[in-house]
Amino acid sequence: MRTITLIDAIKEAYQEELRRDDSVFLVGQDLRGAIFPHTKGLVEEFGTERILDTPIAESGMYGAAFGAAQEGMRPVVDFMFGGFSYVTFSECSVTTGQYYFLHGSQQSLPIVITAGVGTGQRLANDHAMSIHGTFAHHPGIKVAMPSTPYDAKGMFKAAIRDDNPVVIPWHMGIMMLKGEIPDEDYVVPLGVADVKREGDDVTVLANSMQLQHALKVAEKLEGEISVEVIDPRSFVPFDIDTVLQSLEKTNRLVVVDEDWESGGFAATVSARIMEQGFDLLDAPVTRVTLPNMPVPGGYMEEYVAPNPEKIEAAIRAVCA
Amino acid sequence: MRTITLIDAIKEAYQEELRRDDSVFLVGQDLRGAIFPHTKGLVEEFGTERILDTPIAESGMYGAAFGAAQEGMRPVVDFMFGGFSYVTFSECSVTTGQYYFLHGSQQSLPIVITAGVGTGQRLANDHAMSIHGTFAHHPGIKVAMPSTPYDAKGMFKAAIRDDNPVVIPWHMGIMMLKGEIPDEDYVVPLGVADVKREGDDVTVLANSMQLQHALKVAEKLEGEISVEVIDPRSFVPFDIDTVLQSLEKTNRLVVVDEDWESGGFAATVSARIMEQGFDLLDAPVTRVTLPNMPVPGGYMEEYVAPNPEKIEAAIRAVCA
Amino acid sequence: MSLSKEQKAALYRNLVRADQYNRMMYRRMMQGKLIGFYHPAEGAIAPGVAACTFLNQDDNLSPHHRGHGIIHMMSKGIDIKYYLAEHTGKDTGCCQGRSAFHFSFPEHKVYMMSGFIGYNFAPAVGWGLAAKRRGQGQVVMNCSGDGSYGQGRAHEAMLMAQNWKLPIIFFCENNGMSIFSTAGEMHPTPDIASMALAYDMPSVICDGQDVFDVAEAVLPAIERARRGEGPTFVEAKTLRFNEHDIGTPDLAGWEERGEQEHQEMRKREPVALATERVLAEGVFTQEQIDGLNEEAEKEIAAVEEFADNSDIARPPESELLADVFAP
Amino acid sequence: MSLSKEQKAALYRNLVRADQYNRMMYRRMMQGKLIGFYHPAEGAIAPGVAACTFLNQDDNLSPHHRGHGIIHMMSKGIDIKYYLAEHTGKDTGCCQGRSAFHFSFPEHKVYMMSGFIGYNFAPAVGWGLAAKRRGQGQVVMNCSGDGSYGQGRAHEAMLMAQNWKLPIIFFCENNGMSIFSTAGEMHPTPDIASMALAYDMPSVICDGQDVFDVAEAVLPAIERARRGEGPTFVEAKTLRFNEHDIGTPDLAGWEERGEQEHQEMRKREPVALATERVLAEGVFTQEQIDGLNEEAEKEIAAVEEFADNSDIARPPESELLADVFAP
Ligand SMILES: Cc1ncc(C[n+]2csc(CCOP(=O)(O)OP(=O)(O)O)c2C)c(N)n1
Ligand SMILES: Cc1ncc(C[n+]2csc(CCOP(=O)(O)OP(=O)(O)O)c2C)c(N)n1
Ligand SMILES: [Mg+2]
Ligand SMILES: [Mg+2]
Repeated sequence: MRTITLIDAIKEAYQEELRRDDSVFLVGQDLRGAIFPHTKGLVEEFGTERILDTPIAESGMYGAAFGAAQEGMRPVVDFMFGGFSYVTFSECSVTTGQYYFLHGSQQSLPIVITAGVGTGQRLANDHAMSIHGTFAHHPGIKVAMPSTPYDAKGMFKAAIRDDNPVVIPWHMGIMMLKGEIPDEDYVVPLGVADVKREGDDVTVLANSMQLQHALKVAEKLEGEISVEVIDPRSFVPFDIDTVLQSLEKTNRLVVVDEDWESGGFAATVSARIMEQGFDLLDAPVTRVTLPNMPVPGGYMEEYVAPNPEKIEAAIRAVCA
Repeated sequence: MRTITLIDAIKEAYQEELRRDDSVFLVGQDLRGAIFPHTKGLVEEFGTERILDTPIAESGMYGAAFGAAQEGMRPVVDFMFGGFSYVTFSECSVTTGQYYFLHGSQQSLPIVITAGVGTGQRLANDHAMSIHGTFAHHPGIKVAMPSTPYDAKGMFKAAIRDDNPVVIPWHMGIMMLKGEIPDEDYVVPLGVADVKREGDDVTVLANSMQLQHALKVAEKLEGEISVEVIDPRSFVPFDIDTVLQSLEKTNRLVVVDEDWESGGFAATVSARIMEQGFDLLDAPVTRVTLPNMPVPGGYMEEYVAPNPEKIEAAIRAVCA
Repeated sequence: MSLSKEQKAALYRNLVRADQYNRMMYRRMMQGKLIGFYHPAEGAIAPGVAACTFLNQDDNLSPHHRGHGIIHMMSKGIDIKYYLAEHTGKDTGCCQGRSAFHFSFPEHKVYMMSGFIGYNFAPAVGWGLAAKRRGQGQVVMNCSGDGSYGQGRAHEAMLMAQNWKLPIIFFCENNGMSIFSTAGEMHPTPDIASMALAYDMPSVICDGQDVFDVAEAVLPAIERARRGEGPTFVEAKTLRFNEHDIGTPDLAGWEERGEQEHQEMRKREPVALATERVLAEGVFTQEQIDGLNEEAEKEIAAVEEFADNSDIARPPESELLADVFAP
Repeated sequence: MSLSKEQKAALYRNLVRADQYNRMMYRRMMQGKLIGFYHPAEGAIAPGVAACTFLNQDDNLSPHHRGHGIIHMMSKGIDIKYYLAEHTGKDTGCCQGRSAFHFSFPEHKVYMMSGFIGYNFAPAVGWGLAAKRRGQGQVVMNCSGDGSYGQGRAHEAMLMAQNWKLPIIFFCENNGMSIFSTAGEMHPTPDIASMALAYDMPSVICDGQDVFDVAEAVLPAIERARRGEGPTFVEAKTLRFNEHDIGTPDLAGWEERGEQEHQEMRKREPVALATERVLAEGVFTQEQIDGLNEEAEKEIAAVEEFADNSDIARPPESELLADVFAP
């Protein structure tokens, strides 16, 4: 096993899939020069056709991926920051999500959409917002986000091999997080949650940078409250069974989600647990999310966003 | 009291506000000729500057409203069909929602965003999708939708007078619904729910065309199950108190929402009731929503979308 | 460029078919036998015929929404019965009756429809890119109206097409109208083709009422694209004889388009103009023309029969849910 | 058009200030005394100075993100201390320390910033519309880079500006780069101004290293807009001496921009070029120039002091939540 960073794990996924399958290519802005390290040096091996930079024209750029996917290619389109996907949102949400189903489920659309997201850089709303919840609201698109280097490599590979559009952002707050990965080829299937830590008293569902926060809190509370930490990994499809199983044991759930309270993934989980696991609950499902305000930059970001203190408080509240 | 259609009620709101306040204007495509009846003939009274048609260029069109609002005007921007707002989504969601707050809450942005939405025309996803849930996910924007002619006129007036951006779509399925409205000037404040029918056994929260469906079902069940029907009217801000009060009495809640199950407004309501009203519930909150598929057109639309049969089944299930 | 007799014959034959298809759709919409809406193409059928009659099966086509793409698709050799079945909500429809008015014939490289005007521009870039990489001379015929060039997407696609020398024909069917708005009000120059100047892209303007003139403009553009020399902007000036879509009034701005405008327009009816010419040039005799009309009638009767005899698509919700994602 | 001595003096003075402001920002970013990022403007300060020095307070300005708008805003007479306070996360910041790098001076009609390149085009239409309706000769100075013209939004805004004859100056600061990409690769013609041809919009190209040349190009465009004659496209060819933003490597494509390129560029340093000219033309003596530099140093020291002496903005969440909507 080697120890590498999350961003390098994504890069390895790119390299291996680009080598494995000629139809895979990356399209975005300044990928050749590498705004983020995961595309650094790729152009030297794969050339400018497969590491394709476009003008600052997100619709055209996304269109290059969309049309090429219809032509049997397997594009990965990189929006740099997640919020930039909104610049071409009719294409990357509605038109993408409806393409397969509405046109008679005859031709699949293997596009991977990625970008850096999340708080921690103090860059404020348009550079910090999450996108997984918004995409999960639009049917026909798979949505996932990795929390560890191992998952990152395996999930990006799974996404590239998937015949459906997959939105898979990565969180800038953990891009340098290190972890072990095997030397062999592997994928982490989309739609399978992962119990990242076992526990008995309360279940915490958390993803990406917030998963790392949740693990820290679980460790801190060890001996006092036994916390099971589950990483959904995918939001669409969402592996609710793993959560329900955990609730059989813990009967308490905290959902941590770095997205807004209103309309975010955490609300969907809570509503589904209400419907499918009401009798398992000893306390109401509690959410730790972004409050309903544009993500402020500057020094406010760190206490407005979900953080270990807020997660700990929520755990204590549901266990009280 | 006069009896008029919902679409004419919106037109009256436009007329009166255009007369009252010189800074109000409408901008969109083919408003002068009137794709929908609510703008018919307005150009004759108010001229082409205040009933402003643009090229098919939604970003520029929305920009005309956005920039003019910064200049102290009060634009109403009409996207024709709700889905078309996605064509300029970075502007009308992120940039609009963050403008006031992120720039230090110094200058408000009085824009009204409207469009026809909803199922019933068999036009399929891009012409049928709802937008209220998506906008309610993005902070800094008020979101509301009328269910009756009375509410339509009063809420559009309130929206135009509000200093904040307000998204207020109207449902094509009830555009010809008739109802009484008074002759005097009135507004229906945003953020206040309305008990449209009182009942004791179960609360149904429903809006717009689905509110009309819910009322029909409530009537049908009279004598058997006593159904209280609440119209949220606004999604942001959302008047949860009226729902909680109702639950004190009924202890059962069905949320009907013509939006997708995943990430829609119904999920947010369910999650909030979980947190704020858990002890009031005798049964889990149940949702009747669009299933997570692109809205099909053709003959499937009517049984895939929420409808009276599905609402009745949900009511019976929570009361069982 | 001058057209061969065979080329003229093929164009004329498709013009006759296009005209009848459009009339059939109009009639069915009025009869309540179509789902959704229909944007009639009367007066504007020549551009699509000329743009698509000589395409190869493996060329990409994005049909114009006017006439709901039928003119373009039938000219490219696509069997319309599956689209009519779709448009009537039948389970034999090209999208399994789910889409109302969307078309999809991936095996003919007509991939999609979307309700967003200008939707065609972004994917066209990807099709052009794929065609260029393949290097087999495929072209992308990207058809849309004057109004669609208001969209910023048009700029982005033309920019990238010219940067990368993609084999795309930006085929603008300029009927001078978008719904009630006139091109004179919505575009600052007399020709939408002025946009090509921004990119130093070659452009050509032709008479969209004259199917042969359009073909003479479009064929060199196709050849140029096949040779790998990049995109061309082709503008066909055409007319919209009817209202925008059935049910909306026929206005310019907010006033009725007058009787006189209609009379002027109808002097330039594309089938009449072409008939005069094929007779004069001896491409067809009147008898042959009658034969073509009969053939088209039969073809369309069969298409309608197929649609009408198919079952309404009403799959259970669970079946639909299982079809949202590819396996 | 020839500039008066007073005009030249005003331009030169602002050029000196702009240069020092940029150096201050660069230094602070390196010292960790700025939040977020900084896109240094060295080599590219003349266009913003020339575009904004003669604007009226009630003209709209959308500053270019390069130099984070400081050059443009200070030239328009805006006190930069509130922006520096913002950029350091302080509660005296122009956005109450919430925004990291966004600016907002509504009383000077600098409304906003957004992180989306090309964000300026859509609102500029609305500002232009409001100015036109008011009819008081206000203009909109819409500044952005060559790369921003890739966005479809640029097309939509120019189209509508020309349709409606809005008083907008599309001021393109073409430094030949967007992050690592060269304009040569991303735009198909040598000039971004070629886009103006699409709309038959007047355009002018000027030497962005020469503040006087830019002013000579931009002033007639402003006058034209004030007279109600519509938009003009002004392209200033300029240079980016540094990396795109502090921390990213200085690449063209994926290779380092060479020493030679840097040496060539620096021959055209805008302050040096302007100094030569003001001395030669007797606009300023060397002594006066030293005085201007000292003044600027003092101004900037005071700005930094204000920011550094302000408190970090850390309002409680409840206070922030109460501020999301206007009352
Ligand atoms: C994004 C978007 N905006 C507006 C519309 C409404 N709309 C449908 S057709 C049309 C006019 C199209 O004009 P043009 O491209 O010239 O084609 P024509 O109908 O004249 O053939 C408009 C505005 C739409 N479908 N999508
Ligand atoms: C919509 C969007 N896409 C991409 C980016 C990333 N980005 C930030 S600055 C920049 C380059 C801008 O180039 P240009 O407009 O020429 O201005 P310059 O930086 O060269 O002065 C890019 C691509 C962004 N901020 N927004
Ligand atoms: Mg048209
Ligand atoms: Mg640049």
